Amino acid sequence: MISASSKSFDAAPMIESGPDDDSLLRVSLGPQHPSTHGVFRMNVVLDGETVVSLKPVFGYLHRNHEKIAEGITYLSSMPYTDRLDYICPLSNNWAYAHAVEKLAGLEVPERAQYLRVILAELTRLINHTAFAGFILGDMGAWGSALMYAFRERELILDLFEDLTGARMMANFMRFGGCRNDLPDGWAAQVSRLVDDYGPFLDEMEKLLVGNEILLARTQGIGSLSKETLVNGGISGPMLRAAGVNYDIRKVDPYGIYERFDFRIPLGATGDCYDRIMIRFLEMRESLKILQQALAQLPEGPVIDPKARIRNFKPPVGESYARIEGPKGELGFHLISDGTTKPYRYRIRPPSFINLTLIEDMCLGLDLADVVVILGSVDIVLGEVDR
Amino acid sequence: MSVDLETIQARLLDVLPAARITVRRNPGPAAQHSLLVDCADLVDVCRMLRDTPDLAFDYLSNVTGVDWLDSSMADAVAAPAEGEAAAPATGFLEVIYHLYSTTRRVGPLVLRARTIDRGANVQIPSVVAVFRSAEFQEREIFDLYGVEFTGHPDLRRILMWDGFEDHPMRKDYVAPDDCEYEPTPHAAVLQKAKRHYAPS
Amino acid sequence: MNSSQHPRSRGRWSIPGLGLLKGLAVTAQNMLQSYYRKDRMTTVQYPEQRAPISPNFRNFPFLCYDGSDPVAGLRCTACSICEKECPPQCIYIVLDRDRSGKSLKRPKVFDIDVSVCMNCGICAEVCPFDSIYMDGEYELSTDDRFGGLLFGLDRLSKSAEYHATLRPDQATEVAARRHAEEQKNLAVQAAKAAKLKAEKEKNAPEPSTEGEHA
Amino acid sequence: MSGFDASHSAAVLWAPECWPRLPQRLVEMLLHFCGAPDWLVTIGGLVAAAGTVVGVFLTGFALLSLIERKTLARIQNRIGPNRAGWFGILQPVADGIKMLTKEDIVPTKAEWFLHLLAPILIVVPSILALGVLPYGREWVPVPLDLGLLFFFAVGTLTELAVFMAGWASGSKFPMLGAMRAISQMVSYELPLMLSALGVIMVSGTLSLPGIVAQQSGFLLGFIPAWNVFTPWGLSAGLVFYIASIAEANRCPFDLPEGESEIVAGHMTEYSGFKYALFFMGEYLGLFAISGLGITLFLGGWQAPFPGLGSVPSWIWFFSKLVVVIFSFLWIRGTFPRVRIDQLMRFAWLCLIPMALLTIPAAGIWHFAGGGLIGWAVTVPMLLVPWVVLTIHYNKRLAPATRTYTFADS
Repeated sequence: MISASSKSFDAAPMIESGPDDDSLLRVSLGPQHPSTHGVFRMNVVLDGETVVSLKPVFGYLHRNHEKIAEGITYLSSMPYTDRLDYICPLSNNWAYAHAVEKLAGLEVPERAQYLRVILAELTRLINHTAFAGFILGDMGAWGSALMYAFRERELILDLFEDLTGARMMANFMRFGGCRNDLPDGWAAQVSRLVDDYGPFLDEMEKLLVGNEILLARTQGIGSLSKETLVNGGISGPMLRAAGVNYDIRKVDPYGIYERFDFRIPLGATGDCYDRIMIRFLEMRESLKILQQALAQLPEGPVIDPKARIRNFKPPVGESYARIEGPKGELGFHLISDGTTKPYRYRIRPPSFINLTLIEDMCLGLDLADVVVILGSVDIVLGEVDR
Repeated sequence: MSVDLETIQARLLDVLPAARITVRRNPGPAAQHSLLVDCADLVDVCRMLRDTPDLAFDYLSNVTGVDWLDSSMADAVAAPAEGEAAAPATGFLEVIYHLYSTTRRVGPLVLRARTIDRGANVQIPSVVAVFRSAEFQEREIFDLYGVEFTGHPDLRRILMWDGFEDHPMRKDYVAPDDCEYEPTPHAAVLQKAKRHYAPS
Repeated sequence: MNSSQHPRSRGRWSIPGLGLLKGLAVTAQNMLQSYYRKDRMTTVQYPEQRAPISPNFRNFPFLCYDGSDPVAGLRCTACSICEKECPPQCIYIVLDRDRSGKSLKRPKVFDIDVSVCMNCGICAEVCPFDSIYMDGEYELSTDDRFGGLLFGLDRLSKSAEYHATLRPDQATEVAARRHAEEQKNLAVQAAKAAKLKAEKEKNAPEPSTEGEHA
Repeated sequence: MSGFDASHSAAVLWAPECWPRLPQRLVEMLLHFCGAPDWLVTIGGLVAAAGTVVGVFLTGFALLSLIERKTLARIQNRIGPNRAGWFGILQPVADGIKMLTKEDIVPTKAEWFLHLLAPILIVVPSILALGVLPYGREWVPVPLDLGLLFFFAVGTLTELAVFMAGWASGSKFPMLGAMRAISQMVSYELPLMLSALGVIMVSGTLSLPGIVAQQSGFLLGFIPAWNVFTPWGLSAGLVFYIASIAEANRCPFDLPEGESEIVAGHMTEYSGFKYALFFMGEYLGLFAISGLGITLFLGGWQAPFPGLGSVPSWIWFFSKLVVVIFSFLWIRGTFPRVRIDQLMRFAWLCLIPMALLTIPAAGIWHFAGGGLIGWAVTVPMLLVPWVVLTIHYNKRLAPATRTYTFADS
């Protein structure tokens, strides 16, 4: 395998077509391709079926969310964050609310903090469950794992609908808390779901983890050195699968994560198999956090009564805040000029930056591996292209 | 965990005595102060920050581009120390880097680099050779703001299409008016489109 | 950092094909259970069956009016706060004025382009007059892409009773609050009127314009 | 088979056993009474017999396309098609109408003639192969003496058609699919044929009805004397089963189609009814290869239990067919796809050696006359290589137990 560290950055700019040789086959994988997770495209140069060069092409879903956000109020950007990584809207909500709270120096009441943790961990469950289904689909399993994943995901989405009013486009977190309080019996429903989720994970692991075809397809595929991954800005489960102990919930605790007892699973090789396993293990830790948070959920207001909804103007300044999103480090960089609209609104999208090393991971492997590696990176195009 | 900027500034100046590095204060409650680094020293500073064992800022998390049409606002957000010269009034583009250390678990260390103006002199050296994670982010800033990163291995448009002319995130960008007919209640878009297609 | 072997990782000498057989067992189990276990078949057969709508469910906004007259009872005062806060800018309001140009505190035009609306509910949240709420109706498909998706006042105005069927708790709370405010306003008005009367006996008391959009 | 046998009594003709041959008999009778010459009667009867097979399996194709969707849906906890007609029974009709009314697209860079020929060529060999299978005691549409040879000879045409489709499309993904198809099908044809050799040796005939007849009777009075219940037969049957999945391009060996990787492989540039023909070819091929497997290893139309002689034999054949095809669907609903190099390695390092080993094992079994000696020699002879391969594959697949650490901070 060609390792990333050997790649020279001093080389002449690579043009899109890659190596020039008539014996090579140039294939455009996407934007209309079953396994690009949306409208993503990779210009792949193949020697037989071996990848010689791979250039990702972005922007098919680009809507310049950052520019839109500069023209509307702070609160109005909140629903747009739902549509970044539409698999896990509530994490995005939290990241944005976190950044604005840092910018304006707002406090979040206790109950809202717990609520945020519960929602973020449920979102992590959704994302990792769906991930397991998607990657199996990428490997050609005819959607069984995906349907099981979606079956359980739907239960969580139903809970989201009861709480926030929408399955996916939650728009729930507010600067200084959350929008509304829990409906009756919601917490009990969540704890029932948490109890049922363990058996479901057992079932999924039985279906996937020991499967010889899956082992053969994922082990030893797409691993890079720890140093390369850190240097490439990779974050989230992908980084931890390689054994780098870097989880923002522990490293740079936000919310009330310090209060919970949970562990960070770490892999050793960082190949696609480890990436799948790390996500399974992370879901079990999320269940632990959920159990603790539900047991400790205090009474009280869910939003800081002093927080302004209308005419919200943070003081002049800037803030960069990040959370451990299900896909990796999700950061928001906001610059305020003291008006109701942000001067600069920048998202640090984990999916986008995790793709930085996609070529390094795929070089020398088969076309079929490219699809698996792309699946293991776990991208959502809403976030990649913004 | 926050970082002590004065110490880092001193450490950097020890090794790179010629470098121009100043501390900028963030007036907001976030209090994320930053180091303004001269373009000429940016790559050396980054390499120093990454390779010095007791600094070990090995993780470049985020690269933000900002368009400061009004320089006074830039100074308000990142306030210079007393006696320091104010930013040139012509406006400029700025690139902000957020660095973390995965081993020491500190951060963010905020670096700022500024272009001379918003017109022809928009070059900033690329840090891709030090931090690979800047590769796509710098391309994005080149695409949306028009900052030219010298030494970037593959500086192409990334989000907009290749034939696109302008830089849409700039504050003085004027959106094209040849959009499709969409009757929003505001009718602003409609009127624009009508104006565009009107026989003149 | 404590090291632990994941209990489900594969041993060196397990039988190859065992993982495949386990997978087959899982799918067979799911297939059989799909015939008798409700929680396995989560699909709702839509036109015949409908999933229950939660009170928090939101689709497109509607405007609430009191009483039976959708024009006179409309709570909206055309303050345009929702128009400003609307993220995709899909609300369009024109204030109704009388001949002299004085505000009538009601909208002449209130359009929502639901083809643009993203169902976020921010308009309902920021409304200080309890006027705009999110509807639960979701079967809105139309073959008119432009006109059929532009909701005007006639289509948006819905009664407070409708709101009460949609979200009983919220509606009761709002009604109680509005009633209290009205009482308070009446009291204030009465006090003011009394004060005016007492202070300026000679002037005829003018009808107050402070009265809220009742 | 030659001419009309007037001595056939009406009772035999109307027996359930003979129902599938009714069309043939009726046409023969009709032609005979109309005074047609004998050769015309024969040809007419054969056409009717072929028509019966085509009719049965085209209906089977329509049903299977529905049953496959229904079964996969149930495996995935869905309901499956249930809108077109009761229980979705009209879904194949709806699909057919849709396919027929779709635009037929031929890419500008395609070789239009080969592009047209490929989907036809993929259906024809499957139908030809279906013609020689014995479906019942009385129902062998074309009883060839070299039926097995004919089956394999005709079966290789499918490869040609797949490659033709891929190459003639003049596009990249189909080309990749065609290359995959050639390497895969050539590799898997070998174990397929080699595993059938043992059966030929033991039965001493290439005639498919003969092979079925050889498997008649019951061991110890209740175990059917099918080839699969012998050590060499089990081994060969397994190899045959795996190879037939690959030959039929079914999951987990559906690499030429490789939906998630190369879009639809050789079918990428097809639309409308040509596209539907590929599916028809796939399903008919599935019927043919499963039918052959049943004939070779599962006793063909033989009843599985003693004392069921009154049930028409073709019912047993089709019951077995349903079971085998369900197993294909089940596998499709469970497994991910293998990679091309793994596929090739599996064929050359596992299936072909095992298929070769079954040949001497079948010989020993034949000359030992079954019995204890046969078991004593052939079981270790086949088991040891299976175990060795097991260990080999285990090393490849699980180089070391994965250990995951947990960080507390």
